[in-house]
This record gives sequence, C-alpha cells and structure tokens, in this order.
Amino acid sequence: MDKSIIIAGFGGQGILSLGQMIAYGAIHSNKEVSWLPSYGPEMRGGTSNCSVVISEKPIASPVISSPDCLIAMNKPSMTKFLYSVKKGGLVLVNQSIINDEVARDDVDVIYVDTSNIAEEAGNLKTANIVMLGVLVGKTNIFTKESIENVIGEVFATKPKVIPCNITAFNMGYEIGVKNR
Amino acid sequence: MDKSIIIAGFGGQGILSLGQMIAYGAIHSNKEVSWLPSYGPEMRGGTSNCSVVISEKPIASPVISSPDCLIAMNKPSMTKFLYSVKKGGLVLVNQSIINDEVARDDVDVIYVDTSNIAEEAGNLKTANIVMLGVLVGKTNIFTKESIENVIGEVFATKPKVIPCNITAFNMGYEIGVKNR
Amino acid sequence: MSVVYKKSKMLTNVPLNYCPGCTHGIVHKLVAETLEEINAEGNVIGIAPVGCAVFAYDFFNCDMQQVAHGRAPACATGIKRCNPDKIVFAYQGDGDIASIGTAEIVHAAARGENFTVVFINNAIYGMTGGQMAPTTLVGQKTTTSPFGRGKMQGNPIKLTEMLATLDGPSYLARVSVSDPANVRKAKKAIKKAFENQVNGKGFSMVEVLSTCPTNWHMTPVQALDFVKNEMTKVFPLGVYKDC
Amino acid sequence: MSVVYKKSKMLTNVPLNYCPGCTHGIVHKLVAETLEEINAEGNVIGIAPVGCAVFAYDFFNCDMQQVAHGRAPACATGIKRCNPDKIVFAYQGDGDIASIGTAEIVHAAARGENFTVVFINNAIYGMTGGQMAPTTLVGQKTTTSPFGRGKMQGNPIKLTEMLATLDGPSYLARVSVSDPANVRKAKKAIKKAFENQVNGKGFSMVEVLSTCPTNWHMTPVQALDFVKNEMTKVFPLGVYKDC
Amino acid sequence: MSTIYIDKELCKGCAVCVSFCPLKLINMSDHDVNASGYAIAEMNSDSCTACAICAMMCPDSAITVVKEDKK
Amino acid sequence: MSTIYIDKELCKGCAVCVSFCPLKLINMSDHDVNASGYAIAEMNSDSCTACAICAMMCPDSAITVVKEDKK
Amino acid sequence: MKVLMKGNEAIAEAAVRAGCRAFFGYPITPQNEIPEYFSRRMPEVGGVFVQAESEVSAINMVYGAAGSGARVMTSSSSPGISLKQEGISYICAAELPCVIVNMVRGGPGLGGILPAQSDYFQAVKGGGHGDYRMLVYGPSTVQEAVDIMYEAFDKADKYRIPVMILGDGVLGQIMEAIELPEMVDIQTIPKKEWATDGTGVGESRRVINTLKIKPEVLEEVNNRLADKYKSLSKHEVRYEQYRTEDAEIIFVAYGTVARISKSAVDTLRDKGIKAGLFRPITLYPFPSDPLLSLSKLRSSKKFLAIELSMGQMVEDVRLAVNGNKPVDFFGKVGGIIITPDDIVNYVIKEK
Amino acid sequence: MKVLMKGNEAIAEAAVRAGCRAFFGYPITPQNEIPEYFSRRMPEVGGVFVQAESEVSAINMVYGAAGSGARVMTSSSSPGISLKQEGISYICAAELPCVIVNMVRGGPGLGGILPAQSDYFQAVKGGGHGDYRMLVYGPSTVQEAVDIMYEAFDKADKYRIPVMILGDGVLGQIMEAIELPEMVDIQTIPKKEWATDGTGVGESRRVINTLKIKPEVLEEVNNRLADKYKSLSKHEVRYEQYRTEDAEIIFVAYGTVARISKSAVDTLRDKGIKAGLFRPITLYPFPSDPLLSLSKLRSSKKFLAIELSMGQMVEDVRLAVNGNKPVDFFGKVGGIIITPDDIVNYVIKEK
Ligand SMILES: Cc1ncc(C[n+]2csc(CCOP(=O)(O)OP(=O)(O)O)c2C)c(N)n1
Ligand SMILES: Cc1ncc(C[n+]2csc(CCOP(=O)(O)OP(=O)(O)O)c2C)c(N)n1
Ligand code: SF4
Ligand code: SF4
Ligand code: SF4
Ligand code: SF4
Ligand code: SF4
Ligand code: SF4
Ligand SMILES: [Mg+2]
Ligand SMILES: [Mg+2]
Repeated sequence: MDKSIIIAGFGGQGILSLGQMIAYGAIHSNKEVSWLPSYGPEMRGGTSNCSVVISEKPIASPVISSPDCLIAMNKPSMTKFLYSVKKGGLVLVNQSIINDEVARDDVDVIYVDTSNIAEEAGNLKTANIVMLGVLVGKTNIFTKESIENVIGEVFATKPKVIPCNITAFNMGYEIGVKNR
Repeated sequence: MDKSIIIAGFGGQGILSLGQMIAYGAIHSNKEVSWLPSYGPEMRGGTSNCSVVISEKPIASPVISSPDCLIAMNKPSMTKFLYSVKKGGLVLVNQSIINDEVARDDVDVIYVDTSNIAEEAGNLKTANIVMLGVLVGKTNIFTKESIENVIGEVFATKPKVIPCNITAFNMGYEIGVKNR
Repeated sequence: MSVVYKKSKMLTNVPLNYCPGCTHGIVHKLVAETLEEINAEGNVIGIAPVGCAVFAYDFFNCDMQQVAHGRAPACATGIKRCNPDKIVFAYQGDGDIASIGTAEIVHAAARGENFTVVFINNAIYGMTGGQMAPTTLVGQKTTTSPFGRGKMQGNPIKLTEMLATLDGPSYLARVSVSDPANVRKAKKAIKKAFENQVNGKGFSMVEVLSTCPTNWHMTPVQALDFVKNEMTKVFPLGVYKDC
Repeated sequence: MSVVYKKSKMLTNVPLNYCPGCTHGIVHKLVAETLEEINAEGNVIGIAPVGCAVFAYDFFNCDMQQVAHGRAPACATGIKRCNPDKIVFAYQGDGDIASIGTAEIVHAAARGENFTVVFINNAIYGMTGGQMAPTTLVGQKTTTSPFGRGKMQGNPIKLTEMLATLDGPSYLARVSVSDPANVRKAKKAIKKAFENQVNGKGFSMVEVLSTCPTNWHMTPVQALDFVKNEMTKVFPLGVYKDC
Repeated sequence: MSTIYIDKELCKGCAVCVSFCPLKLINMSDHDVNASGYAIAEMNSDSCTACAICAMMCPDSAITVVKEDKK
Repeated sequence: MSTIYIDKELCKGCAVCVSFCPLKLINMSDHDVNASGYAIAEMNSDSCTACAICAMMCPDSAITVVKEDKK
Repeated sequence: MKVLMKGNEAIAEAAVRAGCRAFFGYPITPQNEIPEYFSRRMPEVGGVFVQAESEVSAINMVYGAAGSGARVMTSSSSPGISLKQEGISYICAAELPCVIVNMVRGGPGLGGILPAQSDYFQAVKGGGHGDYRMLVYGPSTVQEAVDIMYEAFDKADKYRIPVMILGDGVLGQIMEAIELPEMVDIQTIPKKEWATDGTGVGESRRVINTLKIKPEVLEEVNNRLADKYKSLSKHEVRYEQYRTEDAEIIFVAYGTVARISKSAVDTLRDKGIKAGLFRPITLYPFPSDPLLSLSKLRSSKKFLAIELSMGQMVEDVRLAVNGNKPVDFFGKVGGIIITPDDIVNYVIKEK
Repeated sequence: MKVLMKGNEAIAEAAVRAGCRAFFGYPITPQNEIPEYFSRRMPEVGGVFVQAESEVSAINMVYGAAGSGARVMTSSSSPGISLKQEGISYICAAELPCVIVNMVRGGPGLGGILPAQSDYFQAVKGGGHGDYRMLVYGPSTVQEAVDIMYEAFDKADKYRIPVMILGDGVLGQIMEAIELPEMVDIQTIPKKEWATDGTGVGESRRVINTLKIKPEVLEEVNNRLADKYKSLSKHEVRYEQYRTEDAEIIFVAYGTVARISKSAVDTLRDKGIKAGLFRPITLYPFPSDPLLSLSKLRSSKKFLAIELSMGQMVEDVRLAVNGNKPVDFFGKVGGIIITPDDIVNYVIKEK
C-alpha cells in the first residue's frame, strides 16, 4: 500500500531535507518513492512543505490530497494540513513550538518535544532528525538499520555531525516505538 | 468585363504612379478598381511593377495571372511578363529603351518612343504619362476628359507640371487612337 | 507629544513581504515619502517590475501597473505619453533593468522620456533565488556562478555610467541605503528625480545600492556592511548627470 | 604588369546587391581584405544581420549565418563559445545593433566575448525604406520622422561611447569611409579588431559611418559629403577604447 | 519624554534598528515572537532622543517615533 | 603603362570613382549601359598612376588596377 | 466620393477616426506605411506616435497606454508579432483593450515578404503562454478592413481584450477605392473606470496586474477569461456565405484568399460545378456553428479549406465539421498567391 | 543503485550524458535548477554555460551554437518561452537541431509558478510565425524525462529540428529514484556536414539562412519542412495505453496529469467503471491514428481529455476521434493540481 506523508514547517527547520531522508530510506528498502516540495517566492521567510509518497509499485500521483501522515513542525502548518489527514492517519506534532492540542480524535497523534531532545542529542539542528526517528519507530516505514546509510549520504560532506544525528534519530525512534 | 493591366519597368520610371493614374481614372468613371504594387527590397535599384484591375463589380482577385494588357517600360519586364498576356491582349512597348520586336503574333502591340515624345511635351519625366495617353486612346478605359482631374489630383502639390503632363497625355492619346 | 516619524501615507497598510532586513523596504519608504512631499497623492501611476518588488503594486498607495520582466521603461513611456500630466515612476531591480531590459532603459533614457526610474541594485536575482545579476561583483558566488563570477561571465555593468553617455537623461545618480547618512542622501536624490519630472526636465534615474541578505547569505546588518565596503568600490556613489 | 588592386578572394563572385554607391560595399571589401591578410581563409564564421546587409551571407567567402534582427551578438556568442579557435565576426546595421539589439550588444561587450563586430552606422533603416534609426541626426527627415527628428524622438545614441563605459571591450573605434584617407584608417581599425580576436583579447567593435544614398535622397557623392560634414560632427571619429 | 513604538506585526526582527540606534536603546526580544514567527525588536530605555534614525533605517516601516513637545 | 579595368557588369554607375580619381581620369559613359540598366564608368586616359584610389573607393569592387612593372 | 487608398494607410486612418490616439510600433515590411502614416497623422490630431526600439518594447508601451485608459494600437508583421507574444499574453491576462495589426508575411524565420496566412495558429490558438484568446478578424478587402478597424476599438473596450487584424501583404499594399467612416468624437468614448489614470488612492487605487501567485486566484482569472471567450462566441461571430445554399463543394477561405476563391466559385459555376464559399470574417471566435449546419445539408458533399499556409485554419474547419463530411485542403505558402485558376484546376483534377 | 534526483537536475545530467556541451539560458521559476546545475557541471566536462541577458538572447545563442554544429540546449518556463518564439521560428526555418525545455507554469501573463499545461498550443501548433513544428515530448515521470532527454539530441540531429520537452513545475521539482543512462562518447557523434564550422570557402561554404526572398524558394523550404513533419508522424509517434482494451471511458492525458489519471483509472475500475488511459508521449506528432482506432472500438463509449488548462490538447483529441465518439474535457488551471479523486468524482457525476 502507498504511504503518503506531508512534512511542513518554517523555512529554516529542515523540512525539505527531512522529506528527502525519508525518501532515501525508502529507496534503501527498495521501495518506489517521490518527493515533491512546495516552491516559489512564498517560501521567502514563510512556510515550507513537501510531500513524500512511498509505494511498492511506480508512483502514480506524487500529489497528496489527504496524507496518511502529517509531520507538523509549526503552528501554521498544523492549521493548514490537519484536516486533510486521512481518518486513522498519523500526526506528529512538534510540541516545542506548537502549544495547542490536536483537535481531532480520529487520528493517531504523537507530541514530540523536538528541541529538547535535539539539544540532549548534542545539536539543536537535529530536531528534524528526531522527528524522522519517531516516524520510523512508529511506522517502520524503513528499517532502523538503513538510517546510517541515509544520514551518511545526506551528511557526506560533514562527517563530524553524523554521530549526533544518529543519536537524535535513535532518541526519536524510541519514542516512536513506545507509541506503536 | 474586368480589365487587368500590368505595368512594369525600372524603379525610376514612374511605374507605380502610372498605375495609380489608371486607377484614379477608373474611379472617375465610376468603376471598381484595385492597384497592387510589387514591394520589398527587390525594388532596390531593380525592377518595379504593379497590377491594376478595373471592373464594373467589386474586384474578386487583385492578383493577375494573365493580364489583358502589359505596359512594358524596360526589357527585363518585357521578358518577364510578355508570355503571360492573354491571347488577343494588348502590349505597349517603350521603344525608347526596348530595341527588340515583340515575339508574339497573337497579341496587339503598340511601340511607343516615350522619351522622344516626352521631350517634345517639354518634360522627360512625362514618359509614363505618354503611355497612359496611349492606353486611354487605344482602349477608352476611361474618358479622355477625366484625365484633367486625374493629373490634377496626382500633381496637386506641383501645379506647374500639370500643363506639360496634359500635353504628354494628349500626344500619347493620339497614338492610341491611331492604333485602335 | 508629536509624531516625528511614521509610515508614509503613500504606502498602503499591506505589510511588505520582503525578507527581514531587505532594503527594498527602505527604498519604498523614500519613494513614498517623496511622493507625499511633492503632493503627488491622487496624481501618480507607478510601475512594479518582475523581481522581488513585483508586489510593489500592493504597497504603494497610488495607481499601479505590473509589467513584463524588464519592460517597465516601455510601459512607463506608454503611460506618460498618454498622460503627460501624471507623475509616472518605474521601480526596477538590476536583473530587470540591466539584463533583460537593457534596450528598454537605454532607449527611454535616450528619448529623454519625462518619468522617474528607481533602480535597485542588489547585485543578484533575488526573486528567483540568487542567480548572477549583470551587477554581480567579480568573484561573488551565486547559484549560477558557483565558483565566483569569473572571466567568462563578464564584468559588472555600470548602468548609470552607461546612460550618462546619452544626451537624453536629465538626472542620473547612484546612492546607497547602507546607513543613515546615505539614506538621507538617497532621499534627496530620489526627490530631485521626481521634482525634475514635475518640472518637465525629462528622464531621471536613481540607482540605489541595496541588499539581499537572503541570497547573499548574510545577516541584514552584515549585508549593509557589504554594500558599504564592497559594492561602493565597484559602483561609486555620486551624481553622474544633472542638467 | 602586376595587379595592384583587385576584388578580394574573401568575397564571392556574387555581385553585391546594394544600391549604387552604397558604402556597405566598401566596408565589405575592408573586412574581406582583412580576413585575407590575417590568413583566416577556411577558418571564419561570419554573421549577417537583418538589414540591407542581410545578403552578406552571399558575399563573404566563408561560412555564414544569418540571424534574427538585432541578435547577431548573441548568435556570435553561441558560435564562438563552441568554436573558440575560429574567427567569428558579426556585421550589423544601426537599427539592428543600436535599437532592437541593444541588450545583445551591451552584454556581449560586457562579457568581453572574443569576437569582432563591424557596425555600419548610416543613420537610417535602409532595408525597410528609410525609417528613423537610433542614430538618425537631430532634424534629419525620415519616413517616420517626416518633420525632422525632434524632441519627442530623442537624441541619437552613441553606441561606441556607451560601450566604452564597460570593462568588457578591448577595442572600440569609430571610423568613416567618406574618402580615401578615411577608408585607409577604417581598414586599419578593422584589421586591429580582428587581430585582437586572434590574440584572444576579447570584444572588439568598429563603428563605420556609412551612407545610404537611396534613403537620404542624395547622390552617392553627396552622401559621402554628408558623412564628412554632418555625421562626423555628431559622431566624432576616434578610438574609444584600446586595451 | 520621547520614545518609539514598534508595530509588533510589521517587525521582522532584522535587527537593523538595533544596530543603528546611536544610543543602543533597542534590543531583540529573546521571548517575544509575532504571528509570523519572527523574534521582534523592543525598546529598552526611556532616554530616546527621537532622532528617528531607527525608524528611517527600518525597512518595514514598523517604527513610529514620537517626541515630547517643547513647552 | 598602368591602367584600370572596370568590370562592366559589376559597375553600378555610382560615380564615386569619377569623383575621387585625383587625376580625373574616369568619367561616366553617356551611351554605355550594362545589363542591369546602369550607365557605367569608363577610363578615359592613359596617364593612370595606379594609385588605386578609385578601386579602393568603388563599393562594388568593379575596378582592377594594374601597374606596369618597373624594369 | 470614394478615395483611393493603400490598405495600410486606410487602416491607419480608420484607426484615427475610431478615436485611436496612440500608436507604438517598429518598422517591418510589408506594414511600414502604417507607422509612417501615423508619424504624419498623429501630430495633426494631438495623438501619440512613438517608434519603439523593438517590437517587444512596442507591445509593452501599448500595455502601459492601454492600462492607463488610452485607445491604442500597434502593428507589425510575422517575426515582429512573434516577439510580441509575451506582451500579448500579459495584455490578455491584464484584460487590456488594444488593437494589433499583423500584416502576415511568409515564414518561418525571416522568410519572405510576400503575402501569407501562416500565422493563423499563432493568432487564434495563442502563440504566447497560457490560456488566452484574442478577437481576431481576417478582412478581405480594404473597405472591410477599414470598417473592422473602426469597430475594433469599441469591441476591444467592451470586452477588455486585444483585437487582432490578420491581414497580409496584399491587403496592406493594395489600393482600392473606399469610403472612410466619420471621425469619432473622442469625448464620447466611455471612461474606463478600471484604468490607472493616476487618480487612485487607498480604496480607489487601481492595479493592473497579471501576477496571481495564489492558485485559487489564477483559477478565477482563467475562468473569467473563459467566460469572456464564450461570450465572444455567442455575440461576435461573423462570416459571409456565397452561393453555399446548394453547393456541393464548399470552399472555406478568409482574407485575400477568400476574394480569389470567390472568383473561382463563379468560374466553376459557369462550368456547371456547384461550388460555394464560406468566408469566416472572425477567425476567433471561429464560425463553427454555421459551418456545422452546412455540413449537415444534404447538398454539401465536401469542404475545401484554401489557405496561404501548409494547413492551419483547416483544423478549425475539421473541428467544426466534426466528421460529417470530408474536409480537404489546398494551400500554397511562400508568397506565390493562389489564383482563381489554381483553385479551379485543383477542383477539376480532384473531382 | 538508483539515485534520487530532482527532475530539473536529472534532465540536466541526462543532457550532459547525451553529449550536450552547451547551455544558454536565463533564470525563471520553476526551472532554475537546470541552469544552476549546468553552471556547476559544464566546467567539469569542458562544456559551455552562459547565463544570457534574456531569453531572446539565449535562444539566439542556441541558434549560433547549433548552426555551428554543437549539441546545445536551453530551458525556460512559460513567459520566457514566449519570448523565444521568434528564435524558435528561425531555428525551425534554418533546420537547426537543439533541445528546448519548457517547465510550464500557470498563465497567461506573469501568472503563477505552479504547474500548468496551458502552453500546449504554443508548443505543438507553433507559437511563432510561419508553418513549422517541433518534435514535442510530454514525459510524465523523472525517469521518462531522463530517457527522453537522452534520446532527444539524436532525434534533433537526425531531423535537424528543435525538440521540445514540455514539463511542468511538478516534473521539475519532484525527486524520484532514477537510473541514469551512460555517458555518450562525444567523439562518436556524427559530424554535421551542413554546419558552419568555419572551414568553408568557395564551393564548400555553408550558409545558415532563413531569408528566402524568392517565393519559389520559400515554397520549396516549406514543402521540405512539411515532408519532414510527415516523416515524424510516421516514425516518431509515441504513446502508452493503460487498460484501454475494454474501456468504456478513455482518458487522454499527458505529463504529470497522466500519472494522476492512471490512479483514477484504477480507482474507477475498483468501483466497477471500465476506465482506461491513453497517454500521448509525443505531443507533436500527436498519436492520432491509435486514438482513431480506439474510437472505432465497439467498447469505447466516450473520451475525456484531462488537462491543466482550459482545453487545448482536447482539440487534437477531437481531430483524431473525428466525430466517432463524444469527446469531453475536464481541466483545471491556475496551479491547483488535479487529484485522482477529482477525476473519479467528475466521472461519477457525469455518468
Ligand atoms: C520573461 C521572464 N524571464 C524571467 C523571469 C523570472 N524572473 C523573475 S524575477 C527575475 C529577476 C529578478 O531580479 P532583479 O530584477 O535583480 O530583482 P530582485 O528580485 O533582485 O529585486 C527573473 C529572472 C520572468 N518572470 N519573466
Ligand atoms: C523582428 C524584426 N523586426 C523588424 C524587421 C524589419 N527590418 C528589417 S531590416 C530592419 C532595419 C534595418 O536597418 P539597419 O539595421 O540600420 O540596417 P541598414 O538596412 O540600414 O543597413 C528592420 C527594422 C525584421 N526583419 N525583424
Ligand atoms: S530575496 Fe533578497 S531582494 Fe528579495 S526580498 Fe529577500 S532579501 Fe530582498
Ligand atoms: S537602402 Fe541604403 S543602406 Fe541599403 S543598400 Fe541602398 S543605399 Fe545601401
Ligand atoms: S529614535 Fe533615535 S534614539 Fe530613539 S530609539 Fe530610535 S534611534 Fe534610538
Ligand atoms: S528595523 Fe524594523 S523590522 Fe527590523 S528589527 Fe527593527 S523594528 Fe523590526
Ligand atoms: S588608379 Fe588612381 S589614377 Fe588610376 S584611375 Fe584610379 S584613381 Fe585614377
Ligand atoms: S565606383 Fe565602381 S560602381 Fe561606382 S561608377 Fe566607379 S566603377 Fe562603377
Ligand atoms: Mg536584483
Ligand atoms: Mg542603418
């Protein structure tokens, strides 16, 4: 079955690369994948989002009308996408800057205090990797093992940051597993 | 019946204005008329020609494939258009610079020594008006009387040259009548 | 208590959508204040370019036209010739005016068209994400000069100097908004460029050295320093024509 | 007996189709002779403009491209970048280079493209029958400035002076072919412009003041006098850049 | 007493005003974020001279300067 | 003896050579017309110096100049 | 009395009489007489004539002038019209009224300067980007061109749309005797409230803008444009029928070719062949419905589209006829004009 | 292993691998990654990258480079492509091979930057002047775009024709896992004898020229072009059929919309509605014959053209189907992408 994910937040939160890491992970698990960003001048200082579709067979539509999963990294994104999530779908909420509770009870919700966890992992910039961990822990969308490849690929030019990213991933992963 | 005339010669011979005068004459006789020049860079130093169609009813095609009449003011024009003239048609030849005889015997030919006549009329530049006179004299395509209007209109800004033009016309007219 | 400074009434209430610290905003203010000072309210037609300032049609409190990339001077010619009593101004970026629109600005200037051009030189294509502009400095890295602008990419074009060779323009100046003193000078130049139009003196253009913190990958304050320390070396400030 | 002067072998046998006395023909000769002298035979790509010289593709004895109106410098850029070892030249009229093609010539010059441009300034649109050109003199009557070029039609553009404000060009000169002495100077300038290319010095352009007896309504000899007495006043001869 | 008012929703937190106030009376808030998510500038003193430099440099016209009228 | 040859069919009768020959050795023909209808230029003397000015100024490359070789 | 006028000059004069007071253009054969005429005429009527630096510039001058409320036009020929495509798309998007004359010449490329009809697709399908249309006329005589020009400015204003006159070298260069319409009193032309005439402030500000960054807004714009085009199809279709009532072979031709085809119809009728001519006068909106009706007549056996192109309008004929009858094509391209005899011979040969 | 690549970058890399060594372009969203990629990549392979001063200039740089024998391309998006129309007409007239990518955005005017298919007419009917065509592909996945790009240069050389890739923002911005083709050894590319490589003298001179002042010559050129287009129709038509064998309703869609329509086919089939998809891969030549065959099947009841436009390709569908079956249209324009659900709902509603 196809798995569709929308990731959304502010420009600087690593939204697009979070989506790309999901895509890489899927490829490593021999799945088909598409990644589609929002683009254009509205990104300027504003919000950013991308859509990832993972499937066993070639992907027909890279455009997601109602995702299986929403990763909301800030409040405007939450407002914009929450009601499009499929019934029974999954919503990951970046609790560090979203104070409100999710106003739907037909979806599965995990609140993640990404900033604190990232700080604990040793690098505030790993907040998006924390979310990746949660997603993988919760859904097993790709195997935990392939994360090393993924992070290695994405940070090929900055090997120094790899360890703390893996820590951050693992911390998120645990949360995901706990919420299965 | 439609009357179609091609006038052709060098750039400086007053080819286009000769055509326009025929057109004005036709209007003065309450006929429909179209005048179509050749145009574009080939006019540069080269040849020039125009097609005039006169008719009792609105003119369908301003483009002439085989004219009723050819006024050939120089040799290249003669070569180019002679064989397109309708059987039984009329060819006016500017004898002043075309030495050859017309190589068709199924058309009516008048040789006119335009330069000499024009000089006699008092202005070398009236060679084209001489031809106009011949045409009108021969075909009565419009009435002799309307020529004053026509010449008056065309030379409105140079009234001085009107008399010699009328003289030239009349001299040509006589030749035309003689050749009826 | 009296208000010493507030947002000009020749700006609308719509918040500007430029990036934080982008000096397009400062120049907008200067133009708006000038229009206010010369009492042009209700008598102005402005032209927004294609570039970050395309949205200027939302910001200036006057009739506005948004026109194709680079063609503002042609558009302004059309407007001004048909409305000689109106104040007409074009607001253009460096890509707009000095690249795709080179022919249009040169010829409007040569004809001495009686309108005012405000030219924002930020040495980059802001709107499209930081490509090389005709005014990009030698060595400057952009997304299409990833190794720094080099020999094969040519040298920056100095449009103001170029237009100064023409007989048409009446006033040509280059200013900067890198600090308060320069902002004041910029204001003066812009005002003069509009007053010239009112007085029928013909074509006036003010080039404003401006920042693009986003695509220069600098903080707004660093960007202002870059204008002061680097850009003005290549693009000397001053009045290039005044007659 | 020896031949002192004959038609250059870098011209084909096709008779030129310019009007009697048109100096396009003289400039063709100078270019052809230069190509011959620098031994460029079999190593040249020329570009014919849209204008009376469009037919130049029939006249120069080398590979030729005919390109859209005003775009010869862009075309030359494409050719030269892909064939850096070939001699590439563009031959353009004033309407072509200084009106519709303003952006192309400015940017090729700014990039310092390593090719040669021969610019025929005859102050008119010859090909289309005598309309006003960007270089038409003030007061000059044309079919689109029937009362003489006036205020609303702007002032003549001095392209060579304009390009001289750029860092890109290596050689810029204005010459005339109004008499034998000037023809000799013109030849020298053209030769230098080609030699620069051979030496990889970058962009070179020679502007040649030329006649259009047909659309100026003058005899060829009168037209040469007009160049000498009137045009050179507005367009001073000389070298504008040489580095 | 002269002062400035910063329109919280217009401010984009660029810190240009902070850098140019000759008396360094403005600072970036470390807690206050506006609806667009920008950390905003705030006035931190009552010694403003109403020189308006901050306002002049503010790209977003977020600053209004008021001056105590002389009596 | 030096002289010039004018290619009759290339000549367009512009008279530029006539005007520039320093010795005025060329004139326009009053009877000779070429196939394109142009009255052409002709050499009218044997005192040509082979200075080639006429040829240099001829827009149509119609003139070839030959010089008697020095012995 | 009628006056003898060149098509290009008659078109320019008709524009002046229709209240056009601004012309922006660039020289190109075979339409040079239009700018040349305006350069003399505009000063007489207090109008604006600017020879632009290029066609790109000219169309954007038109944009500015039209946006600020002027009656304005430009003219060019094929390569020049290609350069105007971006500008035309902008004008359609901004819904600005203006008139554009294209005196088509042979293409592609620099091509030739003789008459052609090979810019039909460009004119009626939209050579620029996006979904837009112009109101396109293909007049076939100078008198018709004059009458259409005179009306064109009103239509342009009414629909806020560019109107294109698709002529060719023959139409531009031919002289015919014509009747010129009266001079419109420009005071009587309705004021355009939407135009940026400079008086706007605050609420009354007017904005001419084609950027629609929000997809919902862009969708709305396109739907509004689509409605406009529907309305054109309903109200502005024009065509002429000539001896089609009982025709077995129906020619479809416009412009210069149509008058030539009319001759051919007569000749064929004389020879006992029942020919007829359907002449679209509006090329967009194309007169599809009347053509469809003709195709349903028992008498009609086949259609023959005749064009100075390799076959462009023929597609619209086929779309209209929708398979009811065969649609053939006869064309020439390059500047050699089709003669009545060419058509007659073709018909007889194909019979 | 497959690599994950953005459409725009994958297209650029495929071009390099196909032997393209010259790129001339100008920035415009949503295709900026193409010039940006080349600006880094060309120096690595000894190729040419020039950011032109405008799209007009870029297409004429392409003209020069192509004319002198280079494998060359340019890319842009809608307004920029409009500016290239004169140049494209010239390239077709001069019969020069090159590749042009149009990542279509919403129009008309400045419009929006989101995906659209509203430049279809411009691409396939000829937005420039004169009778000319390009070989136009509408790939629907990044892999297909890569494969087509790789072949495009060969086709361009073979037919001496510009090849256009008509994509949209989605195709340019999407990342998908792809297999890249091998790097062509540029030494193996056949030499172009007609190209002005500078060696010509006398008899061996080569002239790239589009001026054909003599009508007979221009006519000849146009006839030669027409033959070329016929040959394309014979040899280069490409399309895909999906569950059409027994389909009652047949969607016709290309590019991004086609993959979305495919989803809709499956959903409808699940609901018991016999849907199918006909996907043109070449937009010119349009696969008319196979569509005609489908329209003659007893099983097919109707066709539905689905486009991100107000209805452009639908005309080619109608021309192909020629009245045999009804042809409906469903479209959106403005950047709001059609979803599979939109299509499903439309079909169910219309039933
Ligand atoms: C014909 C056309 N080409 C390209 C673009 C894409 N484009 C939009 S803005 C821009 C450049 C903007 O740069 P600049 O003029 O310097 O303004 P800035 O954004 O830096 O203020 C470009 C190339 C376009 N919209 N239209
Ligand atoms: C796009 C385009 N616009 C206009 C023309 C028409 N045109 C042909 S030549 C020319 C001008 C020629 O003038 P110039 O460049 O000065 O050359 P000259 O004939 O004087 O040597 C023009 C406008 C064209 N062919 N293409
Ligand atoms: S991209 Fe640059 S120029 Fe554009 S708004 Fe942002 S900072 Fe200003
Ligand atoms: S029209 Fe003028 S420029 Fe052209 S060939 Fe004749 S004289 Fe020369
Ligand atoms: S008005 Fe002057 S003193 Fe007051 S805050 Fe602003 S810059 Fe500082
Ligand atoms: S300059 Fe303006 S926008 Fe920037 S921080 Fe200060 S108040 Fe805010
Ligand atoms: S070569 Fe000299 S002297 Fe002889 S004819 Fe020519 S100009 Fe006169
Ligand atoms: S200059 Fe040449 S073309 Fe002119 S008259 Fe003399 S020989 Fe003939
Ligand atoms: Mg910029
Ligand atoms: Mg000229």
